[in-house]
Order: sequence, then structure tokens, then C-alpha cells
Amino acid sequence: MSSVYEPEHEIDIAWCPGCGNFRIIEAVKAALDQLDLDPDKVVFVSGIGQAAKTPQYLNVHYLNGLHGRSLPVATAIKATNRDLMVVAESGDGCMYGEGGNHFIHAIRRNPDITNIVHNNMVYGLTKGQASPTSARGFVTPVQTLGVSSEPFNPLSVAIALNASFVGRAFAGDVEQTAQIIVSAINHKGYALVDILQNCVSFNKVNTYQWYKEHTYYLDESYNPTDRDAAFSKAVEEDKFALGILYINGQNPVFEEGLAAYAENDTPLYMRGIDLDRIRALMDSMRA
Amino acid sequence: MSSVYEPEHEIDIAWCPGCGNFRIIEAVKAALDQLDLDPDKVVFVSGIGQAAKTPQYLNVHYLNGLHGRSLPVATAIKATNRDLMVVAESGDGCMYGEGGNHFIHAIRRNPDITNIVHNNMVYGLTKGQASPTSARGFVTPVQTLGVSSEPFNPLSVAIALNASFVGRAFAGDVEQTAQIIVSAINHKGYALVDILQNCVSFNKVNTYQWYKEHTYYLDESYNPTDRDAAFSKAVEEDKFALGILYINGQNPVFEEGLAAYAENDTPLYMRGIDLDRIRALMDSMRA
Amino acid sequence: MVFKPGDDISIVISGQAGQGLQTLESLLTRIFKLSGYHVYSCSEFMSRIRGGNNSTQIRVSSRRVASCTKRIDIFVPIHQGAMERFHDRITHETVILGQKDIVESRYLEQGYAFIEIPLKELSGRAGGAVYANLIMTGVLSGLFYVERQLMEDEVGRFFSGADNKRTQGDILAAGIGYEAGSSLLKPGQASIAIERADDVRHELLMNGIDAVGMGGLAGGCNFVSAYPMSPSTGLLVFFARHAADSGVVVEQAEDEISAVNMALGSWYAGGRALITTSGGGYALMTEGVSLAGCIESPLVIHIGQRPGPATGLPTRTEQADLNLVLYSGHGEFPRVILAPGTIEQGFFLARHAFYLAEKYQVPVFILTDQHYLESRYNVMDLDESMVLDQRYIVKTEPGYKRYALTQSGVSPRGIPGFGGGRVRADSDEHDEHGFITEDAGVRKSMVEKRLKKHDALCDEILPPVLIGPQDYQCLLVGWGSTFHAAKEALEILGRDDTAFLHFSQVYPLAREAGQYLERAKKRIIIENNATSQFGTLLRQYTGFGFDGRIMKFDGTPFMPDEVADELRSMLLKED
Amino acid sequence: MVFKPGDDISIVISGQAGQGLQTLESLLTRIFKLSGYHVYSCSEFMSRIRGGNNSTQIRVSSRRVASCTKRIDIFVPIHQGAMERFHDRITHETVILGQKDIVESRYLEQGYAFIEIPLKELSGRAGGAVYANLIMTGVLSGLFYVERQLMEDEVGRFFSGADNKRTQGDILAAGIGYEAGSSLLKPGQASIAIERADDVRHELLMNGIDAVGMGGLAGGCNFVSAYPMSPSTGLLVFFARHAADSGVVVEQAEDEISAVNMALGSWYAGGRALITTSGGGYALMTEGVSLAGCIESPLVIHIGQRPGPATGLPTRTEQADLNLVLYSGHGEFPRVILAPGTIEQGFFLARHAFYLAEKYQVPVFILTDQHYLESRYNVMDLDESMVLDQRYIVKTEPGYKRYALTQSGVSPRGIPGFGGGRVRADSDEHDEHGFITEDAGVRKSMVEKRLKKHDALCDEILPPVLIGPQDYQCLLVGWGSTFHAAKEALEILGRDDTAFLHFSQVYPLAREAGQYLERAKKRIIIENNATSQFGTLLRQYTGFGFDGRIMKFDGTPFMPDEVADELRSMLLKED
Ligand SMILES: Cc1ncc(C[n+]2csc(CCOP(=O)(O)OP(=O)(O)O)c2C)c(N)n1
Ligand SMILES: Cc1ncc(C[n+]2csc(CCOP(=O)(O)OP(=O)(O)O)c2C)c(N)n1
Ligand code: SF4
Ligand code: SF4
Ligand SMILES: [Mg+2]
Ligand SMILES: [Mg+2]
Repeated sequence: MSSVYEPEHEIDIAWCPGCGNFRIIEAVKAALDQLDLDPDKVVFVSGIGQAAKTPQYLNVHYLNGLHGRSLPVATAIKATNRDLMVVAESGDGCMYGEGGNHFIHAIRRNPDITNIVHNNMVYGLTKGQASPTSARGFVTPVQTLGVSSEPFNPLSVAIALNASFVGRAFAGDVEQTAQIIVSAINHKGYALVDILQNCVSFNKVNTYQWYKEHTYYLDESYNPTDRDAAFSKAVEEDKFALGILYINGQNPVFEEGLAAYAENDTPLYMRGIDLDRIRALMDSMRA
Repeated sequence: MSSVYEPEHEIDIAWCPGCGNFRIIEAVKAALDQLDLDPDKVVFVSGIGQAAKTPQYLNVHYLNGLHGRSLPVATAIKATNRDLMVVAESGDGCMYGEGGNHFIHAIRRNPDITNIVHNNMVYGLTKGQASPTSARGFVTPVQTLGVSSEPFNPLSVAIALNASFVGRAFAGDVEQTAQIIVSAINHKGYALVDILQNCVSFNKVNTYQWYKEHTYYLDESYNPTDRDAAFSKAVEEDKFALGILYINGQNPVFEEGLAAYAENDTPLYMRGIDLDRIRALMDSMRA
Repeated sequence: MVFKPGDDISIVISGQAGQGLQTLESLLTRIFKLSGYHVYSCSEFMSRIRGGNNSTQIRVSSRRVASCTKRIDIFVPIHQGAMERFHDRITHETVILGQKDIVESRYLEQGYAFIEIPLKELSGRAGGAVYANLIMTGVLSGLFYVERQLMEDEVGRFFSGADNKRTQGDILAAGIGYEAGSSLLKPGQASIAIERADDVRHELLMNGIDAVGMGGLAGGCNFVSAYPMSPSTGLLVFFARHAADSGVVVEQAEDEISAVNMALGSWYAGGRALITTSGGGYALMTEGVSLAGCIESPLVIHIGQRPGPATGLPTRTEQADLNLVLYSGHGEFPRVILAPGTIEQGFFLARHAFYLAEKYQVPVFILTDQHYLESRYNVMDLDESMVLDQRYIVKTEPGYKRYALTQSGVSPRGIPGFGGGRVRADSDEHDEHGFITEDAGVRKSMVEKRLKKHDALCDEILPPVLIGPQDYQCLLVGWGSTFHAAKEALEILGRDDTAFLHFSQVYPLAREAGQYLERAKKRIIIENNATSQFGTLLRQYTGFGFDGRIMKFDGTPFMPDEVADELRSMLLKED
Repeated sequence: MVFKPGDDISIVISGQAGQGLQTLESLLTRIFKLSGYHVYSCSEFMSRIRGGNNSTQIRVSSRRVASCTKRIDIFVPIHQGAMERFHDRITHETVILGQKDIVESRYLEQGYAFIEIPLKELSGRAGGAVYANLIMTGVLSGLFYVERQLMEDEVGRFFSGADNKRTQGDILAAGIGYEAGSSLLKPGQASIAIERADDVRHELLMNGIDAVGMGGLAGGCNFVSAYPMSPSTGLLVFFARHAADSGVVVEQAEDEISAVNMALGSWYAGGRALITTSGGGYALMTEGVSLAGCIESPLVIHIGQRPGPATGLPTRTEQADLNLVLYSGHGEFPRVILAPGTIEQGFFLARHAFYLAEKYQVPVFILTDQHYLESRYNVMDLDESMVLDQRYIVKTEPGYKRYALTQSGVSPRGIPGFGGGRVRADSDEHDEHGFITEDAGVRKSMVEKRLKKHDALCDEILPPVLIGPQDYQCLLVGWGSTFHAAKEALEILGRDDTAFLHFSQVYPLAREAGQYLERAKKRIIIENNATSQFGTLLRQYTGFGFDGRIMKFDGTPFMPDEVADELRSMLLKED
């Protein structure tokens, strides 16, 4: 059965044959199909990069914005119309490099959006420079002696920021990845899904096979509400744990606390201007 | 005995009487005096804010740059002349708000610089808006219903990034603060010293007294090399632990791994242009 | 007491940061206005929270006043060192009003007019030095024959949020000051000769922030994202104050880049978003403005200018970011720049910005500066009929094309969730649907489409305003916040051959600009910057240059008496 | 075989991303040059890694060639769909060379010249489809009478880093192609009539990236911080490649804001830093450029332009960021903008940028574009004597004033640790020592000091270059990368009344610009953008407008034959 999110137009997908992105978009479609959503209300926001092209290949509303800037856009869309289901999806360079500050502060703000990151540990579209998640020693045309920086660990950082939902998936496993995305979307509040993805063109280290060998799923016994335990899991380096690492349902949801919605539920686009209110404000400047 | 870092010029300090900044600058001077430094080689970099004015009041070299941008400047100074002792000092808004992305990536890069943050949990210079570290519920002219975001925890984030040195101090205790700064400067690699600071003009919640009541020093038994334990300490919220929370001496130091220094120790400013080298490069384009 | 029997009195109160000058300014301007006086005020302050030296100028007048002046009729120092920065403005015509030991001795020795107010003692009686500003509020109220009850009510109202004990102290202090002030002018001495007009009592007292804020609300603004930055923060605070009552989503972003991207997200989803910042913060937003250009999003950007480059003088004024605003953002796309000079313009232009932005799907700038934003005076009324209720959005159908090619270049704008179409906004070059394309032909038509909107915008340009004789020989030209200083300067000069042309839309430029310039024998430009950015723009568009330049770039605003002097000497050379 | 006996042959190879066109381009240009042919090449490619359609144009000639042309003499499709984007350029004069089933049938049916190369079979023999590019390298080498040994050596050298097995395969494939290619021209058929020149063998083969990179090194560049962005990334890679051998600190920053601030930190500490980006990345750096203006730091900024707004067409070309570069950064401060049109200029200007930046302590821009950066050809030599060894720094003494007021506006620049003074750089307005000040008088003198440097810079403006008759009637004016297309267009036209004026320094503008324009009866501007940004600037500075505009903004560069056609029709109207 074909997904309702399958694009209606003929498309020429710009990804390389064998790229993990193909699996991820399958997982995204599978997740959306499983959820009980109104397709007219599904909005994807992305940045720039190979991963960021994903919304182009889905039958959804999208704003494909600037490199690194999808999270503020997504946050505002949700705050402007809370009826929309909003996903911010982009690459590791986009989200954790150029967009690092928004990553931090979107987590703190906790809007009810889902943040999917295609983590191929490399800059794909710009042809193979290191990304923040590249492993130490990774050699590229720019990092000629190999990466020397500590790899960015999105999960431990998200947990340190007391994120509301933190998950990790592997592109190779469409089914499980879809399940994690479903949980993330169902979760109320900001939800991170970092997806380990192979880049066949520029990452010859972290290949499909490598990921298979360096990942494992958390089992039933794992308790994702224990922050300290989640942190320990997140920083494990020999093998990456897959699944839902951390859930914190305590934090207020950004758009729910906005004064603009305190007495009025309607999305902003349906609101008119209250002339009486403006008159009253003017009068307050008279006396 | 007056510090050699006491300014020679008459200065009009722009801080409010009673502000924690006065204590911090005392601690900084005390720390510098204790260290065996060549004062001609001490460089301070700051951003914009009340805290960022600190270098103005010290007899040091300084680059008082843009709001949020002190860390890249400091990193580059160190990478350009490794003989300099470089401190990046600014406020919580500057370092964790506007400068959040540099905070993350400077930690990953691990240059041998010291990062002092005056954390008054408020934007002082712009008159009292919330900063990333403001407590939930903190009311300001902009956050009229109180802050709703999760406060930014610089320590847990730094530990999540596997920072090389993570410390916290309280401005009220000049002596201990000076000690922590001394350790930070002596530490090889990036060292964060987050200093809890009272702002008498705009933060009526986190006052001097409040900090006194909500802080305690780590004792001798504490082992700062255990990352998991450090994380647990860092996220404690009822009382803030003071001292050195985490030390990781494993990570390579940024400027030491640079190809430019592989065979040549001299600071860049002392290097000439090697004409033979340029000729050879040209010749490589002939054949 | 030696007041010249003027009916327009300029008071300067000079104190330290932290002494409550802003409270005094708010209180006194309200009190004077409610007493039927025309009033104007403006503060200048240092980039610090305590100490240093700040000042507030208040003009009380029988006529409308809307500008600061160099002239000081009453100088009120309230701390040691308060006179330092005013040596060139305190004259023998000035009355110095204050504590004797605060006044620099040479003024006393050289026989400057001085009236003693034992500030220390009076504050002491009220409860301490913190009450100095309230004492002076009382003194000046008394001196200007304000009704005591009115004053006390206003003080009470102002502090109504504060705790009761403090409010009582404030009212007490104002009362103590009032008694001192009202007994200063003994019968027989020259008295304050300002007439009261009943109408004024009912007028609106607003500053530039209020004007732009109210205009924004009238334009339907319901989303504001910003990062604090002087002098633009006031507008953020304005909307925060009205977030609940006017239904505005207000968010302090982590940085300016986030702020502009949030605003674009909101417009995309059907909000009407405004961002507010200053030049340095705006510099960070320019990539976002280019995105607005590419995805054809409306966007309203308020920029409160201050002196640069870099951090410059954070709390002072300048008009040096016109070029930045005009040319910022990579690539080519249309935009509009509005620059109010009056409170009425601020209101109208902010509302107009929302209209243009939404109708043409372009970024629209409201370019103000510290001086404009902090200048406060009474205005007759604002035209509430200007409230904008039309929305320029469409309900979409399946197959909807966000970037449909049309005659005007404007494509019907859909928003997600309103109708059955998909709304695709793309930062890469795109086809009519919003899909990425690299087709050279499509690229060409999309560039042309975007630029066509510039032509359409040229049919709605706000004309410049000419003040003074139609048959001028000499034309003074200005834009934005120089309006009142220039206008009053011409009044002071009183020449019938000189007019002032003021632009409140600075881009695209009105076609008639060239005609106005052509008709002048002598053209003089006035700008609060060093390189005459607007003059250069006018030259580029009209071919006409300027014979004289009145420029100021030391961080302070123009003052009409000063401008009149400069003009006079320029014209004398000619005559 | 129906080659016109031309001695200038344009070959276009059209393939998919991932088929190794860049390898083919590098190899063939080197092979041709080493064989004594003049050579030019340029690639155009999509913003994707695999698939789609890319192409490389290679010109092989008896004369110097430095521009792409619309004309295609040999078209080499190497994948299905390779011809789609070339319908308007493939003519009956074109020879199509390739696998029959890849060639669109109508070309075969309509009798276009076609020579079959059984690409699939030949690649199969070499080891698979991945060798298609090497096969074609061989075919074209054979066709152009290249020495087989030379070709094989070059292939071996190129892959010397790769594993041995692969290198063997590559050499084998090239050999197979060579055999096929060298037997194509049977005796008696028109042959390739390109002359070889021994001198060419020893010339330098460089593209724009190499030119700017080498110029940077000659200027003493020893610090490069950048965030990858097409088409500027190549320069970052250039310096990364030479980090060790030339002692350059190279760092990939987390974002463009970090990159510019790092560069300023490095200059402060005595480095000579360059940043490289494109328009969108530069937009984010503009606050940093304003900081450079305020702290009077040298800064060299390379911007490789691409079509905007926003993401636009990431891998294509345009000249639409001149305004951005010219006016970016809040506040007022001097700057210089250089825009090379030739390889030699790229080298000289990059080196010159370091000289000007350091001497005057200002930001200097090198404005290129994708077309310039990716254009490669052989040049005679570069003047190594241009290497810059003078440094403009001083050893400080106690009491050192970083912002000492001087006649020229330039203060002696100290750096920390060199001497006993304190080096204080401040983003706020500052006094001579570098301490924050709000003094209006100091502010004024600091603004004037900074702007004075503009006047000094005006004494070192690089003049425009005039090509063609001094007594022109018609003057074509261009800047930056349009150099070769315009020059060759004039050669094609061959009119003795038409000249070309090329600006490689676009700001500040040479004083003689006005005279050049004035002398022309007809002025035509050529720019790779839609709004004629440079034309507007020239009008603003000289008062002269243009009678005709040759504009292109579809993402592709100008081609001389195309420009000649446009010029011809413009001039015909006139004649
Ligand atoms: C402001 C800005 N800087 C740089 C770029 C160039 N750029 C485009 S995509 C990209 C990196 C892509 O890496 P990632 O986000 O990991 O995505 P991937 O291609 O690997 O999926 C960069 C640097 C840009 N478009 N905008
Ligand atoms: C790009 C930019 N945005 C905003 C500002 C305005 N600004 C100056 S200081 C400051 C915040 C200061 O807060 P913090 O860093 O915590 O320092 P504090 O004054 O509290 O010591 C802001 C927002 C600026 N100077 N530059
Ligand atoms: S470059 Fe890498 S990430 Fe991009 S499509 Fe190709 S394989 Fe996938
Ligand atoms: S505003 Fe706060 S932080 Fe700034 S000087 Fe005053 S007390 Fe200190
Ligand atoms: Mg990636
Ligand atoms: Mg602070």
C-alpha cells in the first residue's frame, strides 16, 4: 500500500544510490502513515544539505529554509498554529554545526515539535568535510590530518539540557526507525530523533556495515526516565544504543504557555484585529 | 600589595555599587598575581555586556569584541601565538545565549584557553531580560508571565561535550574563586569557570544571600575525573556545587595539532614568507 | 527668578544612571500634559546601569513642541558632576535650580541665575536620597502651577504596582517638592507664562516606541520575536506588555538569527510577524532577509539605529544604517524602507508596513533611531480607521502553486492547513510549485517575477512632505527622525525662500523627488551620519547632488537652534 | 569526420554527477597543455552528488583561450539524457562522439555528424562503467595526437595516491580509449589543425582557486578560517592542502560567524587571516566586518558569488553580491573591493588585498564567482617578485595607544606580546588608548579618523584596463569574471570603434572612470546579474548612465559568441 505522503509529482531524487537517506524517508513515511494525522496539517521544515531535501520528496507542506535554521522556523510555525504537526528535519551539519545554538535553545524552549536529524557524520552536499559528529581522526580534504575535535554527542547534550524526548535510530532498520519516529511525534514536547545514516559517497568509515556492528537496541528493562542512567548510555562510545534514551514529561510546552493563547485557542491566521482593544489602548495614552 | 594587573589609568567603573562583578575582578586579579605569568603575554577577550567590561579594568591586552563572539576570537589568538595566555570572559547571555554555538564548538575544539563566565542569570546591560540561565518563573519586562524555558545548565552541557575542565564558583567568595581560576588557567586545554554572580539591579531573586544559601563546596573526596558522577553533580538543582566538577585531560589540545606548527614553533607574527616554497608551488602547476 | 517671559520652557534634569530620571520624565510629562501644557521630552543616557551622567530634557510650551533644543531655560543638576557635559549649553539666560554644593562654584561666582533647592534636606525628610527624583518632580510641578491633587494622583498611579509603603513615600516626597517649588516664584517676579489648552488634556502622550507599537497592532501584528538590543528593546517590551490583551505571541529568541527565522516561520503559518533590533543585530539577520526575498515571505523589520560601527555607542543616536538596510541580503529582491519622523508617521508607517509586506510578500523595514524612539510628546489623535483588516491570503486547492507566475509578480499566498493544497516554500531556486529546480529558464522567470514586485511597489510610494514655501530657492532635505529639528529650525530662521522636504519612505523613492530637487537653487541635506547616505541615494536616483551638508555623528540628535545656526551661515555665504 | 579546419576546438563532455567528469577535466587539460596546446576548461554542475546532468567544456587551441564558448565542436555524451540541456548548442557543425544508444535518435535521423565510440564495450574491457571517464580521456587524447606515454604518465600520476590495482585499471582504460581515439581520423579526412607551441608546455595551468590561493600565500596568508560553502570551498581546500608545507593555520569553523571572528582574533595576535565564503555565508559575517571597521583590524575576505537570494543555485554563477559587499556592516567605515577577471589578476589581487588590509587596517574583499573560480587555463607566468614581505606592525612601548590620532588616520598597529605596551581593541567607541568612551568629541574624531583612511585608500586605486581602440565610440564596461567573455566577444566582432573597459578594483572607484565613460558615445554595461549593480555604482560616482545592458542571471556565465551577438544587435540598431 502506497503512503499518502508519497509525492504526487514526478520527482528526480538527488540522492546517491545506496544512501541511507532512502531508508530514512521510508521510515518517515511509514511513521506518518501509522499516525492518525490530517495530512493537510503536516508541516516539514528543513535547512540545507542532502538530508534537508527530504521534504521535497514527501507530499507535505514544507518550508525548506536556510542552512542551520530549521528549528526556529519550526518553533514559530507551531506557535502560530498549534493545530499543525511540525517536524524539523535536516542533516548533522545543519542541526549541530551551523544550527547548534538553535538546537540548544529549542530544547530548552520545548515546543511540541519533532526534530529528525540525519546523522551521517559528514557534510554530504558540500562534498565531504567533517561534521560536528565526525569521529576523531576522520580524514577529509579540509581535515587533512584527521579530525581533532571531540565528536559532538547530540544525545548527551540533549540530556544535559533536560530535553523532553531523546531517541536514536539507525537508517538501516526502517521498521524500528519508524517506531521511534512515531513515539517522538506522539510525545508532547520537543523530541529529538538522531538517525545514524550511511553516506556512501563521503563517509567510508561509518558505513552501513560499521553501523550494524556498532549499534544495539536498548531492551525492555531500560528505564528512559532516569536522567543519570540516560546520560551514561548516551556517552557510551564503543557501541551506540538505539531506541528511546530519555523521556522527561515534566517540562512545560512552549506554545502552551504563551500569553496569546491564554484566553483564545484559535490559530493566529484566523484572528482579526480588535478595534475596541486598539481604541482602549489609545485611550490609555490620553489619561 | 597592589596587583600588577591593576590599571594604570584612572578609570570610571561602570558597574553598580554592590554588584558581584567587583568581587569577580578581585578574584581574577588575585589569580593572575598568583600565577607565574609574563604580564606582557596576558590577553583577555570579551563580548558585550556588563561582565564583558572586565578587561577594561585590568592592565592587560584585550580585544573587547562582539556580543557572543569572544570564544572564536580567543581560540584564534591562541592558535596564532601559542605563547600568549588567553582568557575569554563575558556574561551568561553573551556566552550561553548569543554565543551558544561557539560555546559548544570551542569545548569540542579544546584550545588551551580559560573561559570565565559571569553568571548573574539575567541580561544586565540591556536592563533585565531573562538570560539562558534564568530560573523558571523569573519575571521580567519581556518574560511577563515568568520564564518558561528550562534553565541552561552550562556545567552539565560542558560535561556532555566532554569538556576538558569544568568549574563553578561564587562571586561572593573571592579567595576560592581565585583558586578555581588559577586551576583553570594552569589546566592545559579549554577550562570553563562559571561564576555565580549577584546582579543588584535586575536580579532580585538570585541575590548574594540566595547564592550563599544555595551553594556548597565539593569536598576532598570528590573525584572530578568521573564523568557520570560529574554529570549527576552538575544537574543537582537544590544546591549548586562549587569547585572543580570535571577534569578530562585526555583530549588533544586544538592548537597543538595544527599542521602549521608541526615543524615550526614560532608564533605566526614572526614568520616571513618563504619565496622558495612559493616558487616550488608555482612549478608544481607547470608540470 | 529671571525667566524670560517665554511661553516655551526647556528644562534639563541631569543625574546619574540609577537616580530615576526616567520615572521623573514619565511623571512630569504626564502631569504637564494633564495640566493642559504642550510637552516634549527626550532622554539621553550612557550604556551603564548606575553612575555616569544622564539627562532628560523636558519642554513645556503653549505651542506644540516635538523636538529637543540646545537652549536650556532651567537646568536641574541632581548629582555631583551633573554640569560637566553641559558647559556649552548653560548660559546666562539659564536658571540653575538645585542644591548649592552640587552646582559648580564658577557658576555661582560668575553670577549665573541660581535658585537653591535644598535637595538633600528635602529628600532626607521624604526618607532618603532615593527620593531625589520625586522631590524634583514636585518642585517642577509646583513651579509650573500644576494642581497638587493631579500630581499626587499621578504619582500614586505610577507606583500602583509597587508596595504600599513605597507609594506613600513617593507621594510624600512629591508633596515636599511641590511646596518648595510653588513658593519659588514670589509675587512680582517674572512668572511662568505658558498658556494651558483644555484640548491638550485629552490628547495622546506617546513616544516613538508607542507609535510604532500601536501602528504594529493596528497592522495586525500578532507575533514578535527579538533579541534585546538598545535602542530597539523598548518595542519588544511594548509588545510583551500587550501580549495577553492583544493576543501577540512574543518570544525572546536566543539570538537575532533565530528571531528572523521565527518571524518567517510565523508568516509562513499565517501569523503577522515583526522583528525589532538595531544595526548590529540586524547584520546577523540579513541572511534571513534574503530568505524572505527568495520564499517571498512578508516580513516587518523594525531597526532602531544607534552609532556604529560594531558596538559603537549603544544608547545614543545616529542614522547610519540606511545603506545596510537598503543593500543587505545576498542576491536581488525587492524591499521597502520606511522612516518615520513624527509620532503620527510612526503609527501610520508601522501599520502600512504590514499592509505592504503582506500584499507584496516582501520585507518592509521601519527604520528609526534612538532619538526617534525615546522622543515623547502629545499628539492630537491617531486615526484608528487605519486599522488593517484585509488579509492577503487564499484558501488553497489541491495542485496549489505557491509561486504561480502572474502579471504582477505576486502569487496568491496560501498557508498550511487552510485549504487542501500543499504550501511549499523553498530557499533554493524553485518552480511554481516550490520544488527545487536548476532549470535556467525557470530561474530566469523567477528572478523576473520577484523583481516585478518592485515595479508594483513603485505605484504605492508615499510622497515626501514639503514644509514651507512652494517657491523655495533653497531646499533642505531630510529623512526619518530629523523631521522636527529641521522643521523647527526653519521656523526659527523664518525665511520665505527656504523649505524642508522630508522623506518618510526612503525606498523605493518617490518619482517626484527629482522634480523637488530640480526646482531648488541650493540643496542642503541634513542627516545624522557622517557620509550622507541618503544624499548619495538621492543622487543615484535623481542625478542631483547637494550643495551643503548638515551632518552630525557624535551620537547626539540635531537640535533646531543648532540647525538654524548652521543653515543661517550656509545661506549667508550665499546671500 | 567533418571538423572544420579550425585551430580552436571546443569540446563538451556531458555526464552525470559521480561519473568522474572532474577527473577527466583535470587529466585532459594537463595532458593537452603538456602536449603544447593552449587549453581552457570549465565545469558546470548541479547541487547534488550523483545523477542529474553536469558538463565540462574544454577548449584546445593554437591561441590563448580563457573563456567558455557557446559553440560546441565536439559533443561527448556519456550518459542517457546527456544531450537534453544542450539542444540549443548542438548544431550541424558539431560532431557528436559517443555510444550510439545514448545519442538522442533525432540527431542520428537528422544527419548530425556522429562518430561512434562503443563506450560501454570499451569500459567493459577496462573493468566496468566506472572507467567511462578514463576511456574518454583516452579517446580525446588519441584524437588530438597526444603522445601515448605522456598520457599514461599523467594518468598514473593523477592516481598515484590511490591503490595500485585501481591505477592499473585507469591506465588500461585510458589506453583502450587512446587506441579508439587515435584511429578515428583516417588519413584523408579533415584533421585536427591545432598547432603546438613548446612554450606552453612550461606554462602554469591554474584555475581561479589556484590563482587566489597562490596570491594569498604570496601575500603572507597564514590563517584561514571558513565554513564550507559552494563555490568558495575550493579555496579552503587549497589552503588545507598547503597548511603543512606553507605554515597556514586552517580551521573549519562551526559557522561563518565564528570564521570571521577567528580571523579577527588572528589578525589581532599578528596573523594574516583570510576567510572564504559565498553570499549567504557572508551575510552572517557582516557584523564581524563592522567589528573590523571599528577595531581597525585588517581582514581579507574572499567571496565566491553564486545566484541568490537565499540558497538560490548553490553551484552556479552570478555577480549579484556587489551591493551586499559594498554596504554590509552597520555604521560607517572604509573598505576595498577587488574583483579579478583573469588568473593573473586573481594572483595579484589576492596578494594586494593583504597589502592594503594590513597597511590601512581595513577589510579588503576579493569578489569572485563560481565561473571565475572553476575556470582553468594556462598562463605564462606569475610574478613571484610580488611576494609581500613588509609587515605593517610596530613593537609597542608602555603607554602605547592603539588608536593614536594621526594625519592619515592610520595608527601604528601593535600586537600583544610584541613589545611592552598594552594592545586594547574595542568594539565600543573608544579613545586613543582603546578604552570605552561616550565623549561626543572623541567620538567625532574617531569617526573622522576611520573615514580618513578612505581618502588614503583613494591614492592607491588600481585603474581599470582598456582593451581595444583608445578612440572608441562605444564602450563596453564590465568587472570581475566577465573579462574574458567580453574581450573575446570584441575580438569576434572585430569593430575598431568599440572598446572594453574592465574594472578589477570596484571600490573605491578609480577617478578616471568618469573620463572613460564620458568619452564614449554609447555605453554598454555587462554584468552577470539582473539589476546592474556595478552600473548603478558607476552612475552614482560618475553621473554617467548606460545606454545598453547585457545582463544574465540564469545561473550561467557569459559566453563570448553570445555576447558578440548581443553587442552586434545593439550596435546595429545604432549604425
Ligand atoms: C549559511 C550557509 N553556510 C554554508 C552553506 C553550505 N552548505 C550547504 S549544505 C552544508 C552541509 C551539509 O551537511 P549536513 O547538514 O550534514 O547535510 P548532509 O548533506 O550531510 O545530509 C553546507 C555547509 C549554506 N548553504 N549556507
Ligand atoms: C548582536 C548583539 N545583540 C544584542 C546586543 C545587546 N546586548 C548587549 S549586552 C546584552 C546582554 C548582556 O547580558 P550578559 O551577557 O548576561 O551580560 P551582563 O550585562 O548580565 O553582565 C545584549 C543583549 C548586542 N550588543 N549585540
Ligand atoms: S552524498 Fe552521502 S548523504 Fe548525500 S545523498 Fe550521497 S550518500 Fe547520501
Ligand atoms: S546591572 Fe547588574 S550585573 Fe550590571 S553592574 Fe549592575 S548589578 Fe552588576
Ligand atoms: Mg551530514
Ligand atoms: Mg548576565
